[in-house]
Amino acid sequence: MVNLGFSIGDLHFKNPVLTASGTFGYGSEFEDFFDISKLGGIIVKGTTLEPREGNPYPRMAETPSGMLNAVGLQNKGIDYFEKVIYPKISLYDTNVLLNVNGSCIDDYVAISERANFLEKIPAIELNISCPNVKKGGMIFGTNLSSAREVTRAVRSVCKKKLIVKLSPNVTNIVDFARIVEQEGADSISLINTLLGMSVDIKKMKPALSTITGGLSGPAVKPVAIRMVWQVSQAVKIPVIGIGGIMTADDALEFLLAGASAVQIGTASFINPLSSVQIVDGIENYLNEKGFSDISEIVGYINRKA
Amino acid sequence: MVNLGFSIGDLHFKNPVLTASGTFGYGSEFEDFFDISKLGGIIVKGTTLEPREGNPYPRMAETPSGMLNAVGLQNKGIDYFEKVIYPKISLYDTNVLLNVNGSCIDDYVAISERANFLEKIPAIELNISCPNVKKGGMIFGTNLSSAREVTRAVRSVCKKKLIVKLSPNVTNIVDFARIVEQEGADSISLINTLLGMSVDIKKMKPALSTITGGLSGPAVKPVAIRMVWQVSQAVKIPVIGIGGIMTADDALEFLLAGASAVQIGTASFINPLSSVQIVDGIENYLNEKGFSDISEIVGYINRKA
Amino acid sequence: MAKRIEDLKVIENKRLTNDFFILKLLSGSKLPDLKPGQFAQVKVEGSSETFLRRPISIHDVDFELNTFKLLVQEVGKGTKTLSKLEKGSLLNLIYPLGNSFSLPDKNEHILLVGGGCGVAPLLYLGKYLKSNGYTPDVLLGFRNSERILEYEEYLKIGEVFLTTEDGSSGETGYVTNHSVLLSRRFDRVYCCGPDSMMKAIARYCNKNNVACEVSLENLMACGIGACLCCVVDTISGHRCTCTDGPVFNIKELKW
Amino acid sequence: MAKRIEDLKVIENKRLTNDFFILKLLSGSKLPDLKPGQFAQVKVEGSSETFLRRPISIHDVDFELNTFKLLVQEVGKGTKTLSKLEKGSLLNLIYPLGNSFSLPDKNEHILLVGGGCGVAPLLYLGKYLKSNGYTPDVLLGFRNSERILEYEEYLKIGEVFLTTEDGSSGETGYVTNHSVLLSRRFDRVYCCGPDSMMKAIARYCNKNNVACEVSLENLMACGIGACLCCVVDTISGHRCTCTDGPVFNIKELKW
Ligand SMILES: Cc1cc2nc3c(=O)[nH]c(=O)nc-3n(C[C@H](O)[C@H](O)[C@H](O)COP(=O)(O)OP(=O)(O)OC[C@H]3O[C@@H](n4cnc5c(N)ncnc54)[C@H](O)[C@@H]3O)c2cc1C
Ligand SMILES: Cc1cc2nc3c(=O)[nH]c(=O)nc-3n(C[C@H](O)[C@H](O)[C@H](O)COP(=O)(O)OP(=O)(O)OC[C@H]3O[C@@H](n4cnc5c(N)ncnc54)[C@H](O)[C@@H]3O)c2cc1C
Ligand SMILES: Cc1cc2nc3c(=O)[nH]c(=O)nc-3n(C[C@H](O)[C@H](O)[C@H](O)COP(=O)(O)O)c2cc1C
Ligand SMILES: Cc1cc2nc3c(=O)[nH]c(=O)nc-3n(C[C@H](O)[C@H](O)[C@H](O)COP(=O)(O)O)c2cc1C
Ligand code: FES
Ligand code: FES
Repeated sequence: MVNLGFSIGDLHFKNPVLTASGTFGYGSEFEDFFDISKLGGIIVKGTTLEPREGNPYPRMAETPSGMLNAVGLQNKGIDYFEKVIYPKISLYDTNVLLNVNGSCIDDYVAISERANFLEKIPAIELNISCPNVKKGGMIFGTNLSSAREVTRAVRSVCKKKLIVKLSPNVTNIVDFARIVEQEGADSISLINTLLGMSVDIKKMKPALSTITGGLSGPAVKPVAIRMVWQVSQAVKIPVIGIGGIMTADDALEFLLAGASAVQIGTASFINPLSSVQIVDGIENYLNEKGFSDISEIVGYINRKA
Repeated sequence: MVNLGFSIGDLHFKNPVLTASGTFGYGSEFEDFFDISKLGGIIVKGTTLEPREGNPYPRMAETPSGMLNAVGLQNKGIDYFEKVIYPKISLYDTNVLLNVNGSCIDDYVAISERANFLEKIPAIELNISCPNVKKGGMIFGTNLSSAREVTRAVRSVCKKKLIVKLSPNVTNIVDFARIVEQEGADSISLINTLLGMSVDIKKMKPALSTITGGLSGPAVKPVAIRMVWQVSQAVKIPVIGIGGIMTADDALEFLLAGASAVQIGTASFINPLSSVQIVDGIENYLNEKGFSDISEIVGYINRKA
Repeated sequence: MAKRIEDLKVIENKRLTNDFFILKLLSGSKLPDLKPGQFAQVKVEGSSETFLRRPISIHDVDFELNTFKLLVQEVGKGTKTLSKLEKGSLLNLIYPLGNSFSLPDKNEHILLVGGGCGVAPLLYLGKYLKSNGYTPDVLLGFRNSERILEYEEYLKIGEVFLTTEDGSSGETGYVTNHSVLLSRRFDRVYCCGPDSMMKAIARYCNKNNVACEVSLENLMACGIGACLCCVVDTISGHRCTCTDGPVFNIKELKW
Repeated sequence: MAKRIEDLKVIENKRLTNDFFILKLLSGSKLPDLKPGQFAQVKVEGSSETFLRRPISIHDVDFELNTFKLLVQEVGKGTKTLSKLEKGSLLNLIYPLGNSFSLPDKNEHILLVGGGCGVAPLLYLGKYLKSNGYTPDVLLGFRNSERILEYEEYLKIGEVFLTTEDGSSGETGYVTNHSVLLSRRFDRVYCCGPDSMMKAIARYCNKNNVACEVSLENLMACGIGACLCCVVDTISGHRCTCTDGPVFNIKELKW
């Protein structure tokens, strides 16, 4: 039996496979397919203080080995989450994490405070990298002092483990990682979507109502692995790799490059079973290669360098 | 008959399809397949003052809808180019452009001065965005003041048209575009490759000898279109779009988003005829849509906004 | 009904017209309770240009043989690949997805209206209504007589009225021009087709105070309510076509 | 010889062993002058995971019928898709690519050494030599007797010596362990196989002052000298396997 567990501080995850925010709904959408509790964790939809309608349709475009989305944080707000979603979701025997979003620092702080009262939520993921909202989101994740400020403000109120989710749309990802680590983040997750765009040449107009949107899927995987590799060498806190992971082989690339865990996003749209199959695939790999603990392969490619 | 021509200042191109540096050799590699003179232009391999061996093998990895390369500007140097390549290549009845590279500003200046003597080369493309060399390259393209300095220095000696090729690995591409325009660039080309990475999970080591490399191919297309759209609205000089163009439909996305012309890169590896087929495809589209001049569709998506 | 992900066997791939074909699929186990209006998310294998699944309606079901049909129009890369599927190959589906048409009240006079590939969900709906004691009228619109789909099948359901844009069969024009809309009084209309057609029918129904449900098409990534990409504007805000739809009462829509 | 890009017809797809198969391709026009050692860049259609072409050696040629063969080992996504190609389907190739084995001097005693899928270019080379008046010896190495490829074909060329790693046929061990290397004196060796095998043979040849050419495998993007991805370290610096190779004299290599 290999040990697949990993930890953020004293918070234990039974395996290193989580589902990425905005791609797994609230878990219930996938209950027909498999037992959600088999996952290391699930990160729920991006949540804001107030309900949001998101961006106008069309919000999605298919691209080579990927997709663009411009959902724009549609959600029913933290009140609804607390009343309707939380009671159901806290029954899962796995870590359920809240992905928190805001238009300004006060929003982020307020929602993080609310999260403190949700006993069964052991950690929040601070999304400073959503490319699909006019205010907030990626603006925090692409400016060093804003990233510092919002992390500091949230850290000062947040009693949960704090994961900060970084934007890949920056010149130097390591700078952002170091800053959020300095400000007390317990973990870093990356990448959120790359800012992209697609044109409908028949209609001669942008494919998305918002013109630009967030690129996800296998297309972004090489960029994501590169950033995970850079960041994991620069910080001491665990790094969670995200971006284009479709199979266990993909997940293993991230782990070998330095990620302590991974999140599965777009893959769940194409194969709803992918996350749980990746758990099994990682276990098989460790068995075949003769490792007994997942930590033995984390950052393996750097060891011999 | 539709007019496919476009111009950079007084330099005319017969059509808006060029081949991207480093992906089309010196043209002769493709002579068996089609008549090179049918293209709007060809941009030769990245050239440096001294011969270079480039990076160790392996230098290539396939990725979803794309590839990583770490060639690292292997070339035989400007002397060899002048003596052996130039006489042959100047026979093509199309614009042949030199892609110039250096480790420091002096290098860039020296090679640009040499280019002044090459009568049949009407323009140079200043590559400040190669991610695969330790010195120079992308370092210039990801730092605003370096980008300014090198453009200024080259502009002051360069008697040819000057195209500056930008790196996509930056937070704000528009800043770079504005700066090189201010410093006298006649045109901007983008994008060069995205910095990416891939891991060989069987061998448990990076797929490339250099660990990271440059991502090209359809995977990067949405990012490239987005940047072309942003830049073409911010500058007055013509923008040349590059990144993942495989078909005329892809090229048209760039043109509609604001590119005055395009470069075909990785596509030529898979279909050596792609560049010339794209010329035809663009012409067909204009005919079908009832346009008589390519300029009518450049930036079309912005006109109605 | 629980959604499932399953490899189904293609037991028939029949070309109907130049661009329409029918796939008949066999399940290895007992079919779930498929309802009219529901759809499947179809994985297009071996096509480097289709990354996401493609939503396709349930066209006809045989619960005894555990088979059902998809009626597909070849419009792009994915549907082209599907059109080439050989008998015996496997097709991976997530199904059944979405809500379904609501059943009419007793004794209502019903009209099914379909155009182009919008006829897909209406055949199963018609058969379902028929087996529940209704005899709906059917109004179908096509571009020309060569593009008429499955006319005989609809004849089994009820009286069939036709329009073609060029007048090569039935009345000339769009479905909304058909005289039956004036000559008969309907209590309920079920409609599926191009947006413009559904909107026109919605106007007719609103004007004449006829209950009306339409089945919407929309760009989908997941098809199961997880991505929120497939929204439609309703009087209660953005709703997902894949879970709150694809069938909507026109009173809910901001049309 | 001019390179061309062409859709060739698959007229046979024959499974040899568990993981090897042969594709026989028919050209619609007269074949170009294919030389032993040359290869083709094969486009793998309908595979979403193979973006680049795959380099495969010319295995055997029939200039009269305008057909040639590829001997392929199924190792990954691309070759798996190729293994499923049906008779009659089209395969897009860029060919002929690369240099070729150089012809021996008169009266030289020649040995062909191949291992695993490295036997692919050697069959055509052997037949070519034979038709030019040579009778080369052939030394082939496989993992076990079940993995022996095309033994009968090589018998037509000359005397064939075998090794298997498990001793199930021929001598036990690697090709470099075979007694013929001691018992006979060769003037020239042509070798293709796994790197480790080629390096061992190169050592043997260097030691015994035997001329030797090897055919290298390498990761390729373009196959035509345009990308500079496929370099190998030679005494004159980085050279492209696709244009300066795939055949190299071992004296040029930094082995
Ligand atoms: C609930 C639902 C049920 C459907 N039922 C059927 C059916 O029974 N039979 C049938 O033939 N088609 C049906 N469709 C439409 C079908 O999903 C699209 O035609 C298909 O996805 C196109 O795929 P493609 O790869 O061939 O085209 P692409 O190459 O992806 O695109 C070709 C064109 O089709 C448009 N398109 C792509 N996806 C969709 C989509 N999801 N909805 C509408 N337009 C789209 C594109 O904008 C483009 O103009 C249904 C759609 C939905 C949402
Ligand atoms: C000049 C030349 C001639 C060749 N001739 C033949 C031949 O006649 N028959 C044959 O079966 N194979 C031949 N090969 C090897 C063949 O190209 C690879 O096996 C093939 O590209 C693998 O594709 P795949 O998609 O199946 O594997 P992938 O899924 O891409 O990879 C599977 C494994 O194969 C390795 N691999 C991938 N590409 C290559 C490559 N170009 N060279 C070596 N290893 C690779 C990968 O590293 C990986 O470990 C030749 C290669 C070269 C360079
Ligand atoms: C439709 C969609 C919605 C998303 N919504 C959110 C969100 O609400 N919050 C967030 O932090 N990330 C969101 N993301 C980003 C993903 O969590 C993930 O970082 C990204 O998609 C890259 O991973 P992938 O390539 O595996 O999908 C969303 C992505 C998609 C495709
Ligand atoms: C193998 C390879 C070598 C390249 N060499 C150069 C180079 O020497 N100079 C340069 O400016 N860009 C170079 N590039 C970048 C391309 O010109 C182009 O900007 C990039 O590949 C994106 O376009 P594509 O997706 O169409 O390939 C190279 C790209 C590849 C794949
Ligand atoms: S398609 Fe994902 S929510 Fe409807
Ligand atoms: S594969 Fe491109 S140069 Fe050899």
